[in-house]
Amino acid sequence: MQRIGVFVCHCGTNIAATVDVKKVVEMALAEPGVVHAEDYQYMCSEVGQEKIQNAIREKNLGGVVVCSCSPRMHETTFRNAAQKAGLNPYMVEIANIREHCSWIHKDVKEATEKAVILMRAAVAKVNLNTPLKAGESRVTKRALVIGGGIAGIQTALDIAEAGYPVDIVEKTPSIGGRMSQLDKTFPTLDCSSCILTPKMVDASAHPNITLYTYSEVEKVSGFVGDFTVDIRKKARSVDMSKCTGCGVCQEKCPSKKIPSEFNRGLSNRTAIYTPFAQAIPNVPVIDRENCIKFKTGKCGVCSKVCQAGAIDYNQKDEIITEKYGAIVVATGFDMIKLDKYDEYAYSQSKDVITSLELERIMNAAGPTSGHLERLSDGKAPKEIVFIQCVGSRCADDRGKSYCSKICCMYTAKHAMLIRDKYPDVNVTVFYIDVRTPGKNFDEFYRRAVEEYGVNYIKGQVGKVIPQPNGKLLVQGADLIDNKQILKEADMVVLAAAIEPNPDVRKIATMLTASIDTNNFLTEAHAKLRPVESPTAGIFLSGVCQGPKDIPETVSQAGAAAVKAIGLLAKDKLLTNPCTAHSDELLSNGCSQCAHVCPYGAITYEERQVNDHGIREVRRIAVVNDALCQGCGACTVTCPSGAMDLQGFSNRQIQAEVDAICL
Amino acid sequence: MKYSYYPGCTLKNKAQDLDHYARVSAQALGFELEEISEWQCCGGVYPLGTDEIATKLSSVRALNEAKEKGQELVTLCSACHHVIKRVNDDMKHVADIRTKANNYMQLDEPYAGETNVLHFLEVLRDRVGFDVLKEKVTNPLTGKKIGAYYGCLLLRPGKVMAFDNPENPKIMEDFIRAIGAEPVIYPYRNECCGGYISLKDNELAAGMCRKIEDSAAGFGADMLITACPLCMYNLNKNGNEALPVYYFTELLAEALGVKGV
Amino acid sequence: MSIEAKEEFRPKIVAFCCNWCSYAGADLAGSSRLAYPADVKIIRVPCSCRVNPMFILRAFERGADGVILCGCHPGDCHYTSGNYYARRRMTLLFSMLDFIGVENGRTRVEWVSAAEGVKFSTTMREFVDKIRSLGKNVRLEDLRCRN
Amino acid sequence: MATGNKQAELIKEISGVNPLKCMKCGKCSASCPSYNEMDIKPHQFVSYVVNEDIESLVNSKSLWKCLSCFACVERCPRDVKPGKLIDAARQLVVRERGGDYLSPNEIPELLDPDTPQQLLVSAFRRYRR
Repeated sequence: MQRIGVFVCHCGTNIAATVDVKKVVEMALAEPGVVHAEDYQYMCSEVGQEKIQNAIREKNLGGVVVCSCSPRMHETTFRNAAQKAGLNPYMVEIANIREHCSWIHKDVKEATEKAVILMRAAVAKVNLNTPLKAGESRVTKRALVIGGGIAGIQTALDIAEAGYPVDIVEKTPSIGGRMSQLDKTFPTLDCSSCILTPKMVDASAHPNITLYTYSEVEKVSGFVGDFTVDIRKKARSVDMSKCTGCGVCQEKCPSKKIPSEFNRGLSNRTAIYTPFAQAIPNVPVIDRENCIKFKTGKCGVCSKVCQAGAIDYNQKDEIITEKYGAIVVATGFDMIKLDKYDEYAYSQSKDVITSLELERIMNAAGPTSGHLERLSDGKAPKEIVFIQCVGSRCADDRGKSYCSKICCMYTAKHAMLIRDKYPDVNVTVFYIDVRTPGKNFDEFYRRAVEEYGVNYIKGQVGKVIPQPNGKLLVQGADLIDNKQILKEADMVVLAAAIEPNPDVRKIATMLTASIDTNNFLTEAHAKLRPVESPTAGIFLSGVCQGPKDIPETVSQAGAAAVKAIGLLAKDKLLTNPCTAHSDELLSNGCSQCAHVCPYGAITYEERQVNDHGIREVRRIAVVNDALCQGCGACTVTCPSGAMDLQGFSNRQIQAEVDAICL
Repeated sequence: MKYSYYPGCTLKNKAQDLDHYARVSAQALGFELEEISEWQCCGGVYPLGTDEIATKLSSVRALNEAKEKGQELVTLCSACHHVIKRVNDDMKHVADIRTKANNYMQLDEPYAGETNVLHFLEVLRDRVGFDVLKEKVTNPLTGKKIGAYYGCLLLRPGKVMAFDNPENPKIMEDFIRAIGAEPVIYPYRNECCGGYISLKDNELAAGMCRKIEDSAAGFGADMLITACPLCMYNLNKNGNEALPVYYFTELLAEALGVKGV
Repeated sequence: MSIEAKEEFRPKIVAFCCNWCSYAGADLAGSSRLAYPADVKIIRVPCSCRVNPMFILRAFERGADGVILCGCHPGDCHYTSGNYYARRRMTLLFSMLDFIGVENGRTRVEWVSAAEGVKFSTTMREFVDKIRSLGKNVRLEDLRCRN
Repeated sequence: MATGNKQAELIKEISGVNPLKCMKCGKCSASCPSYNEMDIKPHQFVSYVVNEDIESLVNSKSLWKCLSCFACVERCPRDVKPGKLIDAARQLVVRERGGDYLSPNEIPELLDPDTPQQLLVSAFRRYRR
């Protein structure tokens, strides 16, 4: 029997308001083995930790139970404190009486009863704890960044600057991401390309950065500090070492009618193409699905005109296998499809466009060379209506439940830019709420209203009605004037919701990183660990974690880089000592455990054992501590009960069950 | 192929054309509409209240008879289709309504939404196929520019009716193409004509009809088609006389060359 | 308090939650103050596949009225495949338990992600309601374990 | 009639609508074809129920102007269904008082030779108990 100390935290009033902490202390003292119990306002504070340490020393405690918040919050804090007082850190258990008790129950009697039971379960468990020692594993000093948008570029640059090699894997032929499609950026109206392109160049020129464009992550194995990743480098059909980026192949390519992804389908590209003029690398790819040579075997024009002889129709996909210590996900976002919002006539009229399409139209390198014009007839619009929250903040299954966060600001930007460049164009914005929390954001929006005369109407639009004369009749509500408005417009711009890149689910599965129902990656803690995934060694950068604008994305990209650098800076990592172990006397070498082990951590060896005086050589299972991640699959599958998991042993869990059921 | 058929009150009286042309067209297309015995009026509007049971029973009776015959239930009138389809959805998904209705009905086997309810247009699209219909057309209505008027009852609520995209439907347009004419797409085709209000508030109904017809005519329609006797009545009474309104079954019969039958 | 309230059946319910998804989901339910009955007591395990059928039998033997196992959604297991093992094992175990009289309603497997605080709370409320409607479990309880 | 609170509860029960889901975007009012005829507008149905001012709601002429065309229900991003709320308010009136809005005596003069049966049937169901 251990000498156990129980420490009950008030957490201010978070626990103490609902749980009678004195009662928990009193009940703890009645538990067998408990030689010390006390309560304190904040156990996690310096003073609280000292109380634990003093008790360990003075009462010679062999086990500690802290009744407090979730172990996911402060288990490490209390374990470190115990270690400083000379107790093995794995002799500490947490009874979660905050998240699982005081915060969800109102009745003091009921909550106190439950807290006592949770305390008893932890005491029962700690009685069976054994001191554990963490092993060590090495750290591969190289990082992988998945996604080459502004988030990925910034993270990679920061890691590279700190002196570590970093690879960017980008699915499309060029890095740059969504930001490269934007014309201007809020709230300062900088030209997006002007601030992004230098960063793209920096990334490609940095000696520590390797770019894998037109590439995808195919397989991930391993764990924090030691991931092994297969990257599929898709066949570009152009030799990157020979191509000079002269662009002749693109001029001469006869297959010219392919909708340009970069221009959101508003213009066409050729089958051999670079997505945009400032693409990095400035080496085209052949889109094999649309290339005449690949479809029919005839053509080959690009090869004929290429002075450098860079065209290679026989190029194959290449798999690159590389080891990494840390992985940063920066997969970004796309706009939702608008096929469920036909009341806005997006599919019925060419003059109803999304905001991202407007970015391309406003951009000098875009499909209209920067002239604001209707896509149906090329005429200059005189009346433009913006509709906010299209597909955001929805409780139905048509849209997204969240606020997309960036639309209020970019709509104010669009409205302002249009009024600035074309003062004779009237701009109306239908809004539900204008959300502008951010430095200089509300001031920006107010300028749109006060200086540029943008007409903001509080109310949503019910229907956009194309008229026989080519105009669009916008039927909306004005909730301030309590009127239904019919407004004739030449162009309607929809602020469509954003959603995480659909590929992220596949990537999250490979990384075993948590993902929520909206396909945003989950952070380890919503407030305190916002750029880390709960899976160690995986970090989050940009919109893959939640909607955010460019300044926020860049901040988060830097934060993710710092977390990755912090990991790479270590030579060794302490491994989780809660690993499986097989009892050599019970193991019968049947291989069942090896079959279920996802890490290949179990091998077999012929070993001489002494079974109650009988010496014989047996085939027994052996767990490699460095590979075992402690899931426990083997412990349940083992028919002879030889496998057990340290820290979560059969006896420990049964003791908890017993304590709860009594 | 035999379907159970629920004609409804109006098709036996003021809208006999809608019914008659459907029957002769069905024959020409090789399927049969077998009228439900002793059907009762659906009530014309779907009772929205969650506590309304008695008003839903006539639909349940028709649905159950189709179930017992092992047939799908076909409707023509938009209102009947709307009511029966929604009651069927309640019987399938709302336990409270299902229990109460079955308690009242005392059937040998409780009814739980097993019957598949099809609008005649859905039969043409999903069972016959517009491609097959097109082949059977002997008298294509070439050159006619027709605006489909859906109204509100067939399309909404979209999830329950599951008839077509409620904001941008195409089933009637595809039908128009199949009979050889040219569909005219106009934005008011899924807006309400105000039929219900036409009894007491002609002014309001007339305003809505004008919007619909002006829009259709503006986009070049020579005529409208509908599946709803009430829309037909309202558009004729309160709308623009220059734009005639037909039941879609009449044009179907004409295209199939069985109009005179 | 009235006498009836005192006699109200308070079931004993054990919830095994995997550390990565469901335990975090329960934490989120807590920090979002999404109440569920105090009858539920959570045991943290590294993965749903760590839950040995013996633990569940033990719980019923000791007088539990219901046992629920929560893990990551299929495909999202932190250990890649642990929840699939758990699912298979529990399917067998639950049908065996049903056979010996521990009704299927007393056992449940549910996938709750770290972001699904709402789901955790509603699942627990539903489960407690179900157990309350089933009443006390007497089938497997070892009377020697009674105090 | 019962108090505002009880009536509000009744409306919520009959309609099956939770008015608290409303985010006040006004898309219902933006979609309503009868908007201009209504004294209380579709988006206000929701707030009248939330504020338990059922007295005004049941005396509103909007009850008889709503066409139950479901445009507001189809387009509501919050799944609130204002059309069901107003129908429940109408139910309160016809169940309590019966036939206020349509009496059989006025039928003959409203008829014309083409009036479809469907119109009479539905008018009776909507306007009378």
